[in-house]
Amino acid sequence: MTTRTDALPTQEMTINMGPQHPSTHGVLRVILTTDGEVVTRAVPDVGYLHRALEKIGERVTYAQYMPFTDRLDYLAAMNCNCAWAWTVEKLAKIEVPERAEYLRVIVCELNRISSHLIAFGSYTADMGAFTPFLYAIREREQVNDLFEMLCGNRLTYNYARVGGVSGDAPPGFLEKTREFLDYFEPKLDEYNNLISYNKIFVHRLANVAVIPAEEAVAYGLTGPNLRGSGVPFDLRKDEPYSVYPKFDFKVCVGTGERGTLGDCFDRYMVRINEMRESVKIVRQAVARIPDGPVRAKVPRLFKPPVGETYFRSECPRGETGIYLISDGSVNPFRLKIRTGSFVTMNIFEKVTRGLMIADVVAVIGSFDIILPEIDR
Amino acid sequence: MGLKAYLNDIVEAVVTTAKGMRITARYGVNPKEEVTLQYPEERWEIPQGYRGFLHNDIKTCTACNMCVKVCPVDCISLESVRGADKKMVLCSYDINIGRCMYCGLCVEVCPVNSLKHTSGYEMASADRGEMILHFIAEDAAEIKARVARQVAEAAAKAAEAAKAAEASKAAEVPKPADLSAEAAKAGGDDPKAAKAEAPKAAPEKKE
Amino acid sequence: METQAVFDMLKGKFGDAVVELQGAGFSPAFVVVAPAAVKEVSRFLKEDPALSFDSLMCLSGVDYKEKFAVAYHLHSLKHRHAIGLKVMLPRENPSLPTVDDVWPAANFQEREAYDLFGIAFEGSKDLRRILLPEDWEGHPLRKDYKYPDFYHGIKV
Amino acid sequence: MEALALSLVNAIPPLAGVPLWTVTLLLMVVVAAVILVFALTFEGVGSLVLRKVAGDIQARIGPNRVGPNGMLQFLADGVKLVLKEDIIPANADRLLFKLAPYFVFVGSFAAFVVVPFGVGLIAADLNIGIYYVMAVTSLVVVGVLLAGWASNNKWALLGGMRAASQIVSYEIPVGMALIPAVLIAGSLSLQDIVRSQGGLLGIFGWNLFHNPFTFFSFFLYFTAAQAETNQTPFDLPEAESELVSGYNVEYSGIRFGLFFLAEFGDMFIVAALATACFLGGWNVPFFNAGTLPWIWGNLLSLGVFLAKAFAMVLIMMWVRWTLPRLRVDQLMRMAWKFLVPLTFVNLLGVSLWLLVFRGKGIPGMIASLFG
Repeated sequence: MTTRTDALPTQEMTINMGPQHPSTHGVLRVILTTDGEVVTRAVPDVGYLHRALEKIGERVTYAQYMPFTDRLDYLAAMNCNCAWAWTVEKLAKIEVPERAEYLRVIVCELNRISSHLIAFGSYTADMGAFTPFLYAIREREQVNDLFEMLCGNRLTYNYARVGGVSGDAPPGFLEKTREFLDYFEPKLDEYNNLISYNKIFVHRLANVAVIPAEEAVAYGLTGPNLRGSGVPFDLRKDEPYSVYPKFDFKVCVGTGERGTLGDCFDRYMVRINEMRESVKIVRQAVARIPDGPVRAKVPRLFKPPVGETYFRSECPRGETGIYLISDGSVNPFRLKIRTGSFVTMNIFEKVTRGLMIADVVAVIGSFDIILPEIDR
Repeated sequence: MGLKAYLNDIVEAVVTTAKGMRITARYGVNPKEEVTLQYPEERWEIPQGYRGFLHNDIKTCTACNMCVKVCPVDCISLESVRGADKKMVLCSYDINIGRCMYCGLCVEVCPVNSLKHTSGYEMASADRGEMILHFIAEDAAEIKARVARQVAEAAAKAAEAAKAAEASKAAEVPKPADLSAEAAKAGGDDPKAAKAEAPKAAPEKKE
Repeated sequence: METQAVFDMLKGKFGDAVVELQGAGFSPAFVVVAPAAVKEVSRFLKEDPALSFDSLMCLSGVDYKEKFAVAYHLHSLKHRHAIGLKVMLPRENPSLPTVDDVWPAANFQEREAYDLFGIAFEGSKDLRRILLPEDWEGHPLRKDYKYPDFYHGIKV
Repeated sequence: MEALALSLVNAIPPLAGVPLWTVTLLLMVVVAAVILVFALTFEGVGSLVLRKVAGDIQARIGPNRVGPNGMLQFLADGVKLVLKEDIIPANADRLLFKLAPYFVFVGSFAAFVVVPFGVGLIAADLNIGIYYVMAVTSLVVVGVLLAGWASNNKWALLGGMRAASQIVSYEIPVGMALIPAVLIAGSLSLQDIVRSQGGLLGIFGWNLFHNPFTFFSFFLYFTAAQAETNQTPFDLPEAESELVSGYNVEYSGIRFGLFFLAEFGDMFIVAALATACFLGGWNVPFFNAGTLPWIWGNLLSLGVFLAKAFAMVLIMMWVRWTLPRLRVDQLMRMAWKFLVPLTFVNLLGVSLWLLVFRGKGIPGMIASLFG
C-alpha cells in the first residue's frame, strides 16, 4: 500500500491509541506503529479492567458467583448469567423446569438483540454516523425496560439461578415482549436503509480486514466473527443446549455480498441478521412457553459432586466457555472463563497489518469486543 | 474501472444517501418520535420488584445473619446479642450502599422478608460515610448494655424463681416441681449468656 | 469419535507419553499427556484426518495444589467432537512447549496462563504478561498466592 | 468604502474638517464590527440550531434548559468557553500554538467581507469576490496545520495533515464548480453574479436552473464545499472516533472557541456562496428589491438572502447527522477521481452551452419562446 522512495526518507511513528480513546470500546490500548496513516503494526494491550473474576470465583459460593457473571459482559449479562447456571447445572446434573429454560432463552435472545444493537450503534458511531447509535440506544432501552420489569435491574440482571431463574415472569411481561418484537422488527429494515447499505459505510467496511474461514477457525474466533467468515457454526444449533432445539431459526453467515467473504461488512451484517433470527426465537418461545415452576430444588448449601466440566454457550460476542473444577466443597476449586472477545483479540495484530488508522477503528468495531470480557 | 461502474458508483452513492436522509428527515420532522425523559421533572414508572436501595425492617428482622453470609461483596454488617427471651437482638445493622451491587441475593434468602429492595435509586453524597445506611439509630454499645442489663435482670429473676422453687421443693409441692426445674435450667443458661455478653459490652461502653 | 477411541489411538501412537484417561466425572474427558510430548500430540490431534481437532476452545492453567496442570479443550468443526487434553506439571518451574504454532488461538490464552499461574510456554512467539502489569509480582491464581499490600506505593 | 465615506462627509457637514482617510478608517472599523457581531451571532445561533437539529433527528430533544426552550444555550456555551482555563501543553510550540486559532478564525471571518447580504449590503464589493473568498479561506489550512504541528500531539499532527491535504485537494473542485456562475455573470464580483440571476424569471432565473450543467455544478459545489469546511461526511481532520478530536485536541478555553466559531463561520460562508452563485442570492423572486426605498429594499433582500443561506446550513446539518465518515484515502479518491473530473466536465459543458446558446439558459429560452 505504501511506496517509499529513498529520496524522501520517512520514519515510522508510534502512537498510543487508548486506553482512553473514543472508539476502543472501553479501555483497550493499542500501540500503533504507523507509516503516515498506514498501520505497520498494532499491538493490543489488554488488562486495564482486570478484576480477577476467576480468583473471586474461588472465594465465593456457586450461587454467590452469579452477580459477578453480570460483570463479565455487561452488555449481555443475561447470557453470562445463564452460561454460569448451565455450567453448574451440567456439573451437578440438575434438572431445570422447562418454563425456566424457556424464560432463559427469551432473556438470552432479548439480551442478544440489545447487545447487537449496541454493537451496531457503536460501530456506526465509530464510522462517523452518530444518529444510528442513538436509534439503537432507544431500542435497547425498551429491552432494558423489559428486563427491569422481569428482574428489577436494567444492566446487571442477576436473573438466572442455579436450577432455574430468580422469579417467574410478572403478568404482562410476555405481552410486552411481543409488543416490543412487533415494534422492533421493522426497525431493522430502517437501519439497513439508513446506514447498512449506505455507499460510504459499505466502502469503509467492505474488503477491510478479511479473515478467511480457515484462519478464523485456527485463531479460535467464535460467534458472529466466525460466522462472518462464512463458517456456519452456532452452538445453539450445533451443540444444542437448553431448549434451543425446539426453535426454528437460521444460522446467519457472512456472504461477502459487498466485498470479500470475511470482511468487516460481513461480520457487521451477521449481527444485523442475527437480531432478526433472535426476534424469531423469542416469538416462538413466547408463544409456546409452558406453565409450571421456574426453579428446581437446590439445597441452600449447594455442594456439587467432585468433577470437571466445560460448558460453552453462544453469547453475543462469541462462545463463552466455562471450565469449572469442583472439589466437592461449596466454592468452586477453579473456574476459567473463556470469552469470545479475549480470544478474538489474538487475531487483531494479524488483521490490522497494513490497514489505515481509520480501519483499525473499523476492525475493533467489527469484532464487537467488550473489555470487561477480555480482562475479566 | 469502466465508465459504467464509475457512473454506477455515483448513482449508488446519491441514492443511498438520499434514502438515509429521508429516514433522518422523517425523525427530524416528527416531534412524536422524541423519547427523552426530562428526568428530574418526569420519571419513569418503577416496576414492581425493582432492585433499588435495600431496606431492612428491623422490627421483623431476626438477626439470622443469612444476608450477611450470602452477600458476595460483604456490604451488610450486623451485630446482635442474645436477649433475655433467648432471641437475638440487633445491635447494629448497616448496609454500605456504595459497595452494594444490588444483586438481590440477600433479599432472596431473608427468611422473614424483612430485608427488601425499595424503589429508591437517587443518592449523592460528598462523603463515603454517608453511603452507609444505619438502620438502627441507637448506639450499638447502648443496646448491648441494655440487653445485658435485661439479661442480668432476667437471670436474677430466674435465680429468684429457682430459689423460690427450691424453697417450694423443700415444701414438697409436687405440681410446680418440673416447672421450677425448667426455670432452674433456664436460669442456669441465662447467666452464662449474660456473662458472655457483659464483658464484651462493657469496654465498648467506656469508649 | 469417542474419547476412549481417541485415547487408544494416541496411546498406540505415542506410547508412554500418553499417561491416562480421565473419564468419570470429567466432561469432556481428558487425555493426560507428558509435558514434553504435548506439541507432537497436539499436532497429531489437529492433523490426523480422523480426528482433525481444528479449534482450541479453551486453554487454562490449573493449580491442583500439589501440581500445576494445563488443560486444553479441543473441538473439531469437521467431525463435531470434543476432547480435553491435560498436561500435569511440577510445582517447581512449570514449563511445557507452546502450541501456538499448532493453533494460533493458543497465544493469548498461554500468555494468560503464564501471567496468572507462572507456567512458562517454551518457544512461544510472544510470552509476556497480558492481564496484569509487566512489573506485577507473583502469579495470582496460584493457590498459595499472597495478596500484596502495596503496588507502587498504592494500597491494594 | 471611500465613496461611502465621501458621501457621508457630504451629508454630514461637521465631518468636512476631518481628513477623509480617518472617516474611511472609522467606517471600516464600524463595518468590520457589524460583520463580526453578525458572524458571532450566527455562529452562536448556528451551534444551537445544530444541536437542536441533531436532537430532532436523533429522536431526542436537544438543549432545553438554558433560557426559554434552551434558546440561550449558546450564550452559556460561549461564557463557558471564555471562562475555561486556557491550557498550553508543556511541550507545545508556544508561539505557533497561540497563533494557530487566529489564522483559522481570521481565514473564516475575512470571507464575510464579500458576502452580498443585500442589494447594497456588502462590506466590500471586490471585483474579484469569488477569488478573494477562495484565497482567504485558504488561510484556514495554515492555521489548522500550525495547530496540528504546534500541539506536539500525534493525533493532532495527523489531524492537521489530513486537514491540509483535504482542504488543498478540495479547493480545486470548489473553484471549478463555482466558475459556471462566473461564466454566466461574466464577472468575479459576487454582487454582479447575484444581479445576473435577477430579472423576471423568478426562481428560474437562478443559475441552478440555468442549464443542466449548472444544476449539477451546484451539487458538486455543495459536496466539495462540505469537504473543504470539514463537515461530516468529510470531517476527517477532527474525526472524533479516529483521531480523538484531530488538530484541536490540545486546545481549550477561548482558543478552542475560536476553532469552533471558525467552523460555523465556514459553514455560513459555504451556504452564502452557494446562495449567491446558484440560488439567486438576495434576489426576491418576481420582484426587484432595488426599486424599493434603500432601507426596505435592503432589509427585504437581506431577509431573502439569510433565509436561503440558513436553509442551506440546515441541509448541511441534515447531511451531517445522516452520513458516516469517509476514510482518508477514499476522501482523496473522491476528490481526484470523482469531483475534479466531474467539475471539469461540467465546466466544459457550461462553457459549450454558453457558446452555443449565446449565454441563454433553458428557462430564458422557454420564456423567449412565449415572448
